[in-house]
Amino acid sequence: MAALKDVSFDIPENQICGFIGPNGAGKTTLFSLITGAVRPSAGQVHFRGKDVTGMSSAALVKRGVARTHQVVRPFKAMSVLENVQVAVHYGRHAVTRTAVAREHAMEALKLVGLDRKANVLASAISLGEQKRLEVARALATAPELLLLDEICGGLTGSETGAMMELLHRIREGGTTIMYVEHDMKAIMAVCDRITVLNFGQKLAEGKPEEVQNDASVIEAYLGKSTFRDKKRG
Amino acid sequence: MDAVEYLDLLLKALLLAGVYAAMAVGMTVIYGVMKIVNLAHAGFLMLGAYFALEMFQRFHIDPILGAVMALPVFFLFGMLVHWILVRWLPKSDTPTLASLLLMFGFLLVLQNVGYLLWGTEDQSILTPLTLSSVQIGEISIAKVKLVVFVAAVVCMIVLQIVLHRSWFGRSMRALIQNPYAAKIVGVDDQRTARLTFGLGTAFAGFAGALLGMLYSFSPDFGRPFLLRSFVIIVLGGLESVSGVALGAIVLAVLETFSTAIPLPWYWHKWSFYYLPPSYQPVVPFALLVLVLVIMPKGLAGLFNRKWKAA
Amino acid sequence: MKRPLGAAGWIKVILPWILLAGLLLLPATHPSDNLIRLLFITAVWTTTSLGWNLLGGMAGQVSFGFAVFFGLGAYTTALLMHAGHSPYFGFVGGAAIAMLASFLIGLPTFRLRGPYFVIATIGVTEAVRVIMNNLDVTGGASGYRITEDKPFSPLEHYYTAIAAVALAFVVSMVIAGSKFGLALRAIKQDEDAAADLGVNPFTSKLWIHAIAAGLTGIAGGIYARRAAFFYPGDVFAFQTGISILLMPVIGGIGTVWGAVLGGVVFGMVEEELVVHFPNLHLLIYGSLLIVIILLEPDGLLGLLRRLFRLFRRKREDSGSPDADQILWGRGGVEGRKF
Amino acid sequence: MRKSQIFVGGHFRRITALAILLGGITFFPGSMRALAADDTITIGVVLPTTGSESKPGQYQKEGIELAIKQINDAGGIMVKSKGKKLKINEIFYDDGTDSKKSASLTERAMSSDNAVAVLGGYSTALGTAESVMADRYKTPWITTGAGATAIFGKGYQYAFGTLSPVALIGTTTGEFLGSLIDQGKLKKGLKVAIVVENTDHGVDYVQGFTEWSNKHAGYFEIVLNEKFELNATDFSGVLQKVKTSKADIFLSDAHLPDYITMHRQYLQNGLHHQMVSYGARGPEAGARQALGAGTDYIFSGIWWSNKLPYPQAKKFAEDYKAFTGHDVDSWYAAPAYDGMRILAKAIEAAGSLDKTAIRDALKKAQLKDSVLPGQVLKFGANGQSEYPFVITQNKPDNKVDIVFPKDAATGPPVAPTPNK
Repeated sequence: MAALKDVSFDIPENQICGFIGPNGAGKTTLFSLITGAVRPSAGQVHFRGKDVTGMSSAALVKRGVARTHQVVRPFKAMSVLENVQVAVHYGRHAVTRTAVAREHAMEALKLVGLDRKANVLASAISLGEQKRLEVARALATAPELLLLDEICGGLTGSETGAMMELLHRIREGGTTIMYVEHDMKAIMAVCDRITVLNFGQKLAEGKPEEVQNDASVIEAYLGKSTFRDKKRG
Repeated sequence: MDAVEYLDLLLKALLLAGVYAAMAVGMTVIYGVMKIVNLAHAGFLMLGAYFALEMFQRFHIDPILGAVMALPVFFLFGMLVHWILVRWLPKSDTPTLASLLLMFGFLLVLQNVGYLLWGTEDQSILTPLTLSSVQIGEISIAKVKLVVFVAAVVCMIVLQIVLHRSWFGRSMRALIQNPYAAKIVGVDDQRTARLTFGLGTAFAGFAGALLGMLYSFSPDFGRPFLLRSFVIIVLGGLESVSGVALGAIVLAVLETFSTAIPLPWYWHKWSFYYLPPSYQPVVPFALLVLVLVIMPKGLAGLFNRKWKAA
Repeated sequence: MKRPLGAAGWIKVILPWILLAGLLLLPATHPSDNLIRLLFITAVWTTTSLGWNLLGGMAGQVSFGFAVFFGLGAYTTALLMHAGHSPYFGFVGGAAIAMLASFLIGLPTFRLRGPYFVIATIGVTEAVRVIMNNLDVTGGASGYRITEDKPFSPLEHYYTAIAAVALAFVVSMVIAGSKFGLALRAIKQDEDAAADLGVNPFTSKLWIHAIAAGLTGIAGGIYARRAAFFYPGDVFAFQTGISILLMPVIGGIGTVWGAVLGGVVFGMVEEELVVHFPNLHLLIYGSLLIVIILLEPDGLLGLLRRLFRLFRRKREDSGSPDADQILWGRGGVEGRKF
Repeated sequence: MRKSQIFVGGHFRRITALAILLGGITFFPGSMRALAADDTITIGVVLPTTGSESKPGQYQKEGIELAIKQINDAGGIMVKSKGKKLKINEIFYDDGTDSKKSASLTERAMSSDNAVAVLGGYSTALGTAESVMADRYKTPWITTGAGATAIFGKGYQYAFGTLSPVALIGTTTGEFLGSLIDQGKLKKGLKVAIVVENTDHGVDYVQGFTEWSNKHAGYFEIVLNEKFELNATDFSGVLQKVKTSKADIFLSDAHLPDYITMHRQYLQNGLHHQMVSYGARGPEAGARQALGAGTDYIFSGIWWSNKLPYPQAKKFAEDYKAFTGHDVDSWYAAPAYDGMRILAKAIEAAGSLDKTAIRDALKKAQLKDSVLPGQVLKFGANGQSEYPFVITQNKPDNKVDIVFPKDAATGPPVAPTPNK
């Protein structure tokens, strides 16, 4: 069974594009296809006019495509600052000097509000902070396109609010965002465009309010989603 | 070489495969349930050989019987090792370096205990049986190889029955196939792990006793067999007992025939070249690296891939 | 970001210099031949320990296969010296060949992860040893002999070995403090996450493998030149490979000082303890390894630090995490967390 | 952290346990070295008494220690420069059959223990590693267990050996088999399969045999010449080749552990040849006990046998039994015994404990009542001694006879060997 079938779309520059769909709709697979973790059996990924299909994630980062993971993966035995520093050193700008890299890393940490935890081990901060660290690391690679995978899962309401605030700021900095989220409210509030996936196929595409009113989406997705959200608590 | 000689070799390879399978199966069950790469396997093999030797020399117990007696003894020993050392390891669904290094440290301890108890000389278990052979036409087969083969195969069959008929076997297989689901339906993973470690050790001791009947041994005896066990379980797909049988046959055949098959060789012109016997020990090691790199999921993985493609 | 160095910080900065000065000046006190020999062999082992630690400690790729590089260093140096070159050129050549071999080994095996990589390296060493045993160019299992016309000078060998240790130490320190070192530590903890930040794990591992192999090759060459006779069953032995691995693991994996400590302890045990108790070293290493895995992942260095802290309870853990990470860092063996 | 918390929780307990371990390993037994008294002669002995060569190493150690005991019981060695007889102080090191340790322990004996000479080096591999140290420290070194010529071909000035060259085993084997052909016991044009260990020992053996065979055309046809790895566990590959080669004679050159393992697999494979030899191995009690009747009729070219008809050889065998409590097993003890004796002679001749003087004396020394074949032990120009080999053959019921050369023979050779 294919996780994704005949999904085709464009991401316009400097927008926040949301992707929604029930569990197993293929959202994470989509990200993995784009960042080279999974090779597509057919089809292509283009970035700024160039074919980047199957390119390794490290190479994509160098071209300006970075992603976060649904399950956070901080380097636990390194400090928060060092976590971000890796990204600055090996990101698009490949900063060599340590002092400069630290400055950039601190900027990224300030942006997500983790600057005060810079010298704490990454294993010692809370899950919410780790989620923010994940975003800060991706951000520190200086991406032109940022892929965010469920960065609000497990966060409290106010944390989610702060995260949405952050996304706006990132976009203002000139970065395009692809955003997968299960939390409907969050995604409706922040996205410029939304694509709905279901069973590996594109169901609808458009502005948030258009999608919200799309009959097929309501029938196929939203009903179930409400049920699922309840179950997840 | 004529047809009879090839037949002779094939027969020898199959007999060898029997003991190879018994040797590797202990490692497979431990890996399957606990995801531990058990380097101490070499130590258990060595202890098994010395166990049979001691039984034979002190109590004049036939080594085959000694090998069977090794099963319960090493079962308890394995559970003890698990209780003292292994259970402190953090649980993991993927093999960890910590577990590998812990078992390696234990191997060093076992080896040193071997040196202290039995010295460093080569020992061998010799009964009238171990030196005689049966002659079938032009083919002669060592009797001991036949006996060892039968013992190994019987034990493998018993293991299969245990795995498929008992609650322990069922919970073991459940843990191998899906640890999460197994725990949810109430499989006691700690207890199963302890029993599994015992079972794996029991088989290592048993196989060690059998190997001790075939080869001479010293406390450093297990290492080449450890690597062969790896080759076999990787070929067999790491977690399946029947895969082990397949892997054992492949390794035994390749090893046995490696020096007997002319290899085409191009140097100005095509010619044939036999691998000198002194290079034969390379075969399992090279195979190990090759198998790991080319088909980490084993032969079964290769077949599955083919089927998927078809 | 400059932080004022505390007393402990100063010790860390000065200690290597004091040690180096002590080692360089030692011959002036007319020590016994045996002490010089002991320090020589300890220095050789410490060089390999530091080398292994780069790959195994910093990048987290545990290899049982460093005997290959040690042996290749030994043989290359010997063959170059036989061809009339200076031994120092031989050491460089040994390093180069070892690095070349590291690429050949790394290209296929670095596709494997964790224990699979470990097992593959075991296979590689065993195979290489058998091949070297049968290779005619190198005299096969009969071994190879280096004949030098100059009279034997223990001090020259001693200083060469000290230089090698210093080189390995400096290389380790530079890498530990560089962005490459940071990337290696990231790879050790999570290869995929590191790749998502732009680090190429495969090439990073290849390069650090090469650097580690080069250092080990130099050590092999220095060892071989002094031993003057060696054979595959000795330099390419599995035992050599595990010795190289045990040193940093016992000393404190992932930390530069741990690797040094491990090398020194190992040298002492091998050369002094084994003389009097020939049949206990495996037991010692084995039990140390078990203790380290189960109780103290940071090895003897971690233990020292613990003892140190026992007397100075008040000291904060993350006073200066950067320096701490590099020098004392909680490396630990992957998978073991407290 | 679940259960293990209980285990690792106690801070103090953990520290204590680790401290004990740390203390244990850093315990530095440097003070354990016995201080040599001024009026003794320090002799270093480096042999493997553990590891795969532990048995021969032990026998050689016993041979040397028997000689030392006899010399000391007689008051010691007369040293002119000191004006009195000095006793020998032996410093023994076990190298564990590890060449790295052989070399470093020899070095240790020469440099920090100040031995005037070092004896030892059993097996070619370990002996070669030690030989390097002799000239480096200008200390006489006598190997009593390494017979490969490669050790002595390097222009070393301080290296000596009491084993006749290994190549001579091959030559003597050729001579012996040739004599059997001449007597009509074996047929001319015998197909010979040679399988040797891949060390200098094996290389020399093959060279010796082929040299004889080339000189005497028509006697042998070498149909197989293969090598195997030292200390192997499995010889099935090489034995398969032997089987395929359809040879009449099976010649091997192996060390003791490999001899036992290989011959056992030889028997298991149901192989049989007209004559079988494992070079310098064959009559060892351990092997005969292990393999029983399977070792009957194996012939071996060895440096010494207790069947030698010399009175001093008989006396040595008796003394050895009284000293160690067991019979002398094969040849190992004799060259070691004589090595120590010739060294004592050289020290006495040198008249001082100066190492170079002892070296010079060793070059000229002759041991006139040697227990070894030929009854006179002396070193050749390259440092290696050369004396004839004896061929022994195992006979049923654990008997051994010297069967060649004729003048030393204690029984007739059995050829071809009966196929049970």
